[in-house]
Amino acid sequence: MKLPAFAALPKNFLALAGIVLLAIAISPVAADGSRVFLEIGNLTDILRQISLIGIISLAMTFVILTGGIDLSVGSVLALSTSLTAMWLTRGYTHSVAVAILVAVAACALAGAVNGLVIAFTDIQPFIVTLASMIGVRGLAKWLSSNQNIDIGFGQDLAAHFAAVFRQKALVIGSYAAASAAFWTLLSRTVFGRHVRATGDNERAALHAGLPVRSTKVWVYTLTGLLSGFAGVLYAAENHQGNPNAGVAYELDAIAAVVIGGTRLSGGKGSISGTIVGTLIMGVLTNMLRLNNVDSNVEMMIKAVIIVLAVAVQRGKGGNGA
Amino acid sequence: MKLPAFAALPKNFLALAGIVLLAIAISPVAADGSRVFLEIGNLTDILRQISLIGIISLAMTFVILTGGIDLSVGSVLALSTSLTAMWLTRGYTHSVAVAILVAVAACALAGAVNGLVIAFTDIQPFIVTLASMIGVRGLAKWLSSNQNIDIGFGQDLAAHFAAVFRQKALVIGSYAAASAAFWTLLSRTVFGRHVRATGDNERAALHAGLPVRSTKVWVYTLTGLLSGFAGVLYAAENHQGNPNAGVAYELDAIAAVVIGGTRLSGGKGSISGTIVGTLIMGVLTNMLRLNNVDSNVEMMIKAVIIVLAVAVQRGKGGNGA
Amino acid sequence: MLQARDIRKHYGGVHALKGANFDLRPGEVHALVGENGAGKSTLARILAGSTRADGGSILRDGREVRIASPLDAQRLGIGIIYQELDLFPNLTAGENIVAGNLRFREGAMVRFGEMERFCRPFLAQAGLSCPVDTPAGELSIGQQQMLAIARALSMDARILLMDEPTSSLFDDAAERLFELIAGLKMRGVSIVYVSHKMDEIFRIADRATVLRDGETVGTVEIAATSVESIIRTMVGRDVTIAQRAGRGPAGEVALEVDGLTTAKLRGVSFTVHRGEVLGIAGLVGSGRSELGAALAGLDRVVSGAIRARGGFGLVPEDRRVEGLMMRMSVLENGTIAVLPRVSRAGFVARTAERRMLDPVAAGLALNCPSMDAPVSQLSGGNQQKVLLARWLLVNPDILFLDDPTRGIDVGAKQDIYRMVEELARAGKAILLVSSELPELLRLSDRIVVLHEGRVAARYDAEEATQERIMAAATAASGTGARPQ
Amino acid sequence: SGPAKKQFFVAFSQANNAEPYRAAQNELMTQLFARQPDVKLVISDAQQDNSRQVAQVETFIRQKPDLLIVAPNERAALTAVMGQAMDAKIPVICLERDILQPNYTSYVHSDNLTIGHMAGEFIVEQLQKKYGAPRGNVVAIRGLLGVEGEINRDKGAREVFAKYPDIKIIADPVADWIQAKAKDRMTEVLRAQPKIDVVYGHNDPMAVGAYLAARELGRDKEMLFVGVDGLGGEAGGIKKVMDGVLAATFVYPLCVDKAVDVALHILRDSSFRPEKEYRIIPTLVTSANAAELYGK
Ligand SMILES: Nc1ncnc2c1ncn2[C@@H]1O[C@H](COP(=O)(O)OP(=O)(O)OP(=O)(O)O)[C@@H](O)[C@H]1O
Ligand SMILES: Nc1ncnc2c1ncn2[C@@H]1O[C@H](COP(=O)(O)OP(=O)(O)OP(=O)(O)O)[C@@H](O)[C@H]1O
Ligand SMILES: [Mg+2]
Ligand SMILES: [Mg+2]
Repeated sequence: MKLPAFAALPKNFLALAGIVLLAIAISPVAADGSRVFLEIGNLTDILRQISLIGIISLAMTFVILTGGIDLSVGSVLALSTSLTAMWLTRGYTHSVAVAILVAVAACALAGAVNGLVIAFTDIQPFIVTLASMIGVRGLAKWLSSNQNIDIGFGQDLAAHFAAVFRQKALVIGSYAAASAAFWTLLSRTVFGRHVRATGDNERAALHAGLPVRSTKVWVYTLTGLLSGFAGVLYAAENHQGNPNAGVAYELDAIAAVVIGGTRLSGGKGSISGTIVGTLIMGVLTNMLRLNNVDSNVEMMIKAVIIVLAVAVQRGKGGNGA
Repeated sequence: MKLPAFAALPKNFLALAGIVLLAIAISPVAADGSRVFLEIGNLTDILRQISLIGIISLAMTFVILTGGIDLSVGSVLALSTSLTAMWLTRGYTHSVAVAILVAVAACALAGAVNGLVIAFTDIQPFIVTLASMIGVRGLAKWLSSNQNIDIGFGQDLAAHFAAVFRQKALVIGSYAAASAAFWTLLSRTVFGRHVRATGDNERAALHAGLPVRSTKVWVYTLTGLLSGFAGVLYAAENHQGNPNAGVAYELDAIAAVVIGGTRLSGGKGSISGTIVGTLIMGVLTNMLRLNNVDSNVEMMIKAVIIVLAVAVQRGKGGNGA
Repeated sequence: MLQARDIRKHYGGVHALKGANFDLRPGEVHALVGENGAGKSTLARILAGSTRADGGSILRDGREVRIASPLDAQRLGIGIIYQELDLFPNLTAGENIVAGNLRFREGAMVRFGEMERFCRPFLAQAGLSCPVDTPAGELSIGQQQMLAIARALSMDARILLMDEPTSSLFDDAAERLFELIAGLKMRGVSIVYVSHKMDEIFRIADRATVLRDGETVGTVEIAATSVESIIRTMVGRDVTIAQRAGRGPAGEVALEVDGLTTAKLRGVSFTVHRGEVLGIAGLVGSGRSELGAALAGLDRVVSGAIRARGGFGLVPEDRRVEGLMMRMSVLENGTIAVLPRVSRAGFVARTAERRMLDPVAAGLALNCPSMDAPVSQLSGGNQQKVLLARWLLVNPDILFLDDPTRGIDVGAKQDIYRMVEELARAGKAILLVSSELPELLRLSDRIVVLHEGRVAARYDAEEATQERIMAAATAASGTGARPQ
Repeated sequence: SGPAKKQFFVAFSQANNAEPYRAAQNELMTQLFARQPDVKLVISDAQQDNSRQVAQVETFIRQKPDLLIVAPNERAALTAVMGQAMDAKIPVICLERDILQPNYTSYVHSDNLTIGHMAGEFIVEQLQKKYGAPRGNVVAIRGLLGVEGEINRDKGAREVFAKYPDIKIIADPVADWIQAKAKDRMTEVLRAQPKIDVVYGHNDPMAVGAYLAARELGRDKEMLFVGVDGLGGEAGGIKKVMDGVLAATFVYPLCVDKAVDVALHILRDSSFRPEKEYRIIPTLVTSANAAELYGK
């Protein structure tokens, strides 16, 4: 039986494969004659660099499938970095787990508030999450008094936390695990079906008696949760809680989802597509950086390649909404 | 005869009136007992401050009505500021009009490219304009070699330009004129009908033989043009061409449109609503600043008020897409 | 079994229902009839729990029940097939069947095997042969209709509400539906059958309840009444079913199609003359709509030639998807294709616009609260009239009508027939697709039968019969087809 | 003298509060004014947006403060509106960044070009120590292009390196002042460059980001990290020098103590005539003096 999540795969992969081949072709060559792009270290760098946006974009896929959008992910990530670092460095707890739990739970709560407002009022998700993007950023800065909260390199709890959670394997592993979980959730569970049904035809979903509201609350809660978890990784990686972190992450996450073939109008899309979309962006950036392209020219090339990559994976048909 | 553009008016006005009353109520009182908020100077300050986003959001309303979105407006504005300042300060021309024309024309062209790609391919407007948001920013920075191009206060052409175009009356007047023009365009012309029909049901519009493609090309061209014009005003107001200007303006413009009651799914909305949405944001900011609210707390309050303002102007019914 | 008493419902100032009564017996097929906008769909939606009534009561087996949600209805054994087919286009056929289905018990995880086992029999019962994992959006309207039926069957409804289920089915598919209904009846299932097609009602229904302006005006035993009597009750006056008026000789050739081949069509050739109505028959999916799309230039033509003398207009078959801008007003929808005529320098003259639409709307007996109301608030039949008004205003020389009477009441149908005849008399060339053979036979001068994208047969009006057309449409070996 | 207890209202328009340097300015200013019971301070944050800052200054002018302090986001943009404040007879202190016309009562600043020179010379000195001759590979991590601080911190160092042909800037990625971006950009540089001697981050967070990247690849011992800003506190650059993360940083003075000092004089002493310009000299921070500076 053909699974819906696979439907979009081949064309997505085509675009990704094209960019990978280009990256290999124009990769600088190391002293030993090998292509820098293909070095294991470089490839895992790419994976590590896309992991945070990657994790957020998984949940964003669900939100967009329901026909919604979440602009607050960057601010929620910032809240999480600040909370994690505050709990670890200010002696509120002696357990790394507790600190992480507090941060992630607070973020899930922020997501749930988004979800509740969206599910129980008629206000468009764009507005609700725009408001929480502003509000949560304010909260993060207010909690941390506009300061970065540093995690040192000493022997304390915080440093221990950073040492563990900044490990490449752990970061990439988290992304992989979250990908697998969300792929399963979307294509193998009843919840996933409700997500797709809600975005596909909300009225029909209501007529069929599907739990449209609770589905919406859940997808935003999940987005908050994953953004919070991404924030924990950010704090470890950058050795600091930073209330200004994550600016414009929502655009990156949405871009990954949409480049991956998910329609912003909802109902149609896949986790595999989103992963491919995330990879396309990651490889593209890495390719241009490895070749020392001037940062402005890099932006112009990127613009063209994004459009081409999406064009490749589209046949005709469908509407451009 | 009730015009569709007025349909959304009363409830919009309710939200705006509420915020204005609140602003008057909590306004600080000047030494002479008058309320600072109500001073003519302050009221015109608000209008001047919202003019740029206001002008952009007029065209953004059209784009959103067709079911599209334009993320590139901030970058296009930056391109315009840079071009204007370059042409004025580098002796490319001896006419202010020519400099403005070059900048605005280039921006309209950028918009037209967006429109052409959107109209003639199947790629979602979000992706196309995200790409041009990146690409045009790169172009602006590349053209100006990452430098701000300062317009001095001397007696030269550029200074003369700035002196004229930064005048409050001219800026507010431009916004008023553009508002009137776009209101007329939407509610009184054939083109306006086509815009709404395209967003309401694109397939039906095609079946009815409407020029769907050229309509799309035009709305994006208009957005480029108005962003370009806003960029000219920006250059005068800030006495510089600035390739880093306008970051996140797209969010402000879209927020104004959506707070004004236009649906992101297209087909339904009004220019009057957008103007009210812009005013709500402007008055809100002014109110919080006049009362010296801490900038982080300001963000939190703003989030709540945005949601409340939108909630007020909505009854039940409609869907939350 | 199910009783509705004094049901009331209003939308703003519009009273959709103001005292609807209705009484369903076990194992009967109960027709619900009335003009467009009489409130049939509203009553069905209330019984199915998707719309809340303002007042009145509902009794199930004599006990008063509250139907506040679709799930309540499902628990009471009430299933519905909506007029606007509420399916999930991007979900598979199987997912459409099991979503929200209380009969299909599942845990948190999807078990595809079980889903397939569950759905198969119902798909087969409904006569749908597609795989369980076909996305619903890839099915034709007719197939989607059957999918909706399969879905209702799978919920083991004891009461099945069908809102115009045959409005997009061709006769053979309708035939299968009637067999299905007969089978359900045998098993004691009660069926509420909303339809505008009197022949169907007289074939399958036991009783009929007539709604007029939101009120029940009576319930009759079908065996003891006549078509004329029911129609009189519906409309409140006599409706003369005009027979086909004699028509003058056809004029010059208006449209010549030669070997037209597209993704779905294979070498289609025919000519249409001015003043002539060419009927196009065929099964669901035979390519009738594709022909319209190809002629309108909306589909890519692979080979063949289209020679048209004069402008071409297409009234699409699915008014919601391809026809109307649902959020725009009646007026705006009516005039959208002819705005240049009432505008100067790009500015629309609103009074002239209204003056232009008014007579056309009156001619079609368009019934709407106001010209400025969004079309979404109109009943299905009146929406169709708005779409027709648009094309009457365009007034092209060649007009392709794709099932123009779909979901239209008997009275309004007569209006449309009259309109088609007037157009032909005025020298227009008309191509007419219809799912109802009597209608096709009544209106056409000649009939072309399509089968799998090919022309299977051609008939003159005199020689065509329902049996001949059906035979040609179902088997390519055109029985009695006259080679041309 | 006038009424005994006049309350003064001081408005501070900050360009943004997102960078640690700016946050430190705000904090110090809040602290210093808090000690003055007769002064009420209000800070606004323009979030790096010229138009927003102009609007905020306009709103301040409406409130008629006794003194206005502006840390301009950009030179040209704020010039006119600060002129308006002067016209409204509000004393204006321009903090840290220059504007096009002298529309201020007093200008308190340091000098990024000097910092660039000092950084360049420090790096040359270190390379001289390492190789016995001024040669080696330098990576510059750049802030947001086009900004004055970025331009001069870069230019100053390049002017110094220009004198030594064997010192090469082998990569200069742009990280927009942001630590997380610097880490990603440095990772790519490390992949492409086998030999790096010094990393010059145009601010401390970017230098720390580069350090984190190198550390992850086990190459942090191979090179020195030099930053700029030298903020105090746990998260500041001075602590990073003490921790051995940075070889050096340069205190880019907050300028706030001087500004507050001048402000208080203007407010309380009507006969006080401030200088038009106060220039505050940057300080080099190395392991030798870090602990001492950190205590302050
Ligand atoms: N959502 C709605 N908003 C406003 N008015 C509505 C709405 N739905 C139905 N109506 C109105 O209620 C009345 C009854 O509509 P309903 O759809 O029940 O008619 P119907 O008998 O099913 O007609 P048809 O045969 O054309 O399908 C009509 O006047 C219609 O305009
Ligand atoms: N959106 C679609 N995607 C895939 N196949 C389609 C789609 N629309 C129609 N088809 C298929 O194309 C074929 C021709 O469809 P068409 O609509 O032209 O048939 P038709 O004779 O007009 O029948 P109908 O009565 O359903 O309109 C059918 O097999 C149908 O299933
Ligand atoms: Mg109906
Ligand atoms: Mg058809």
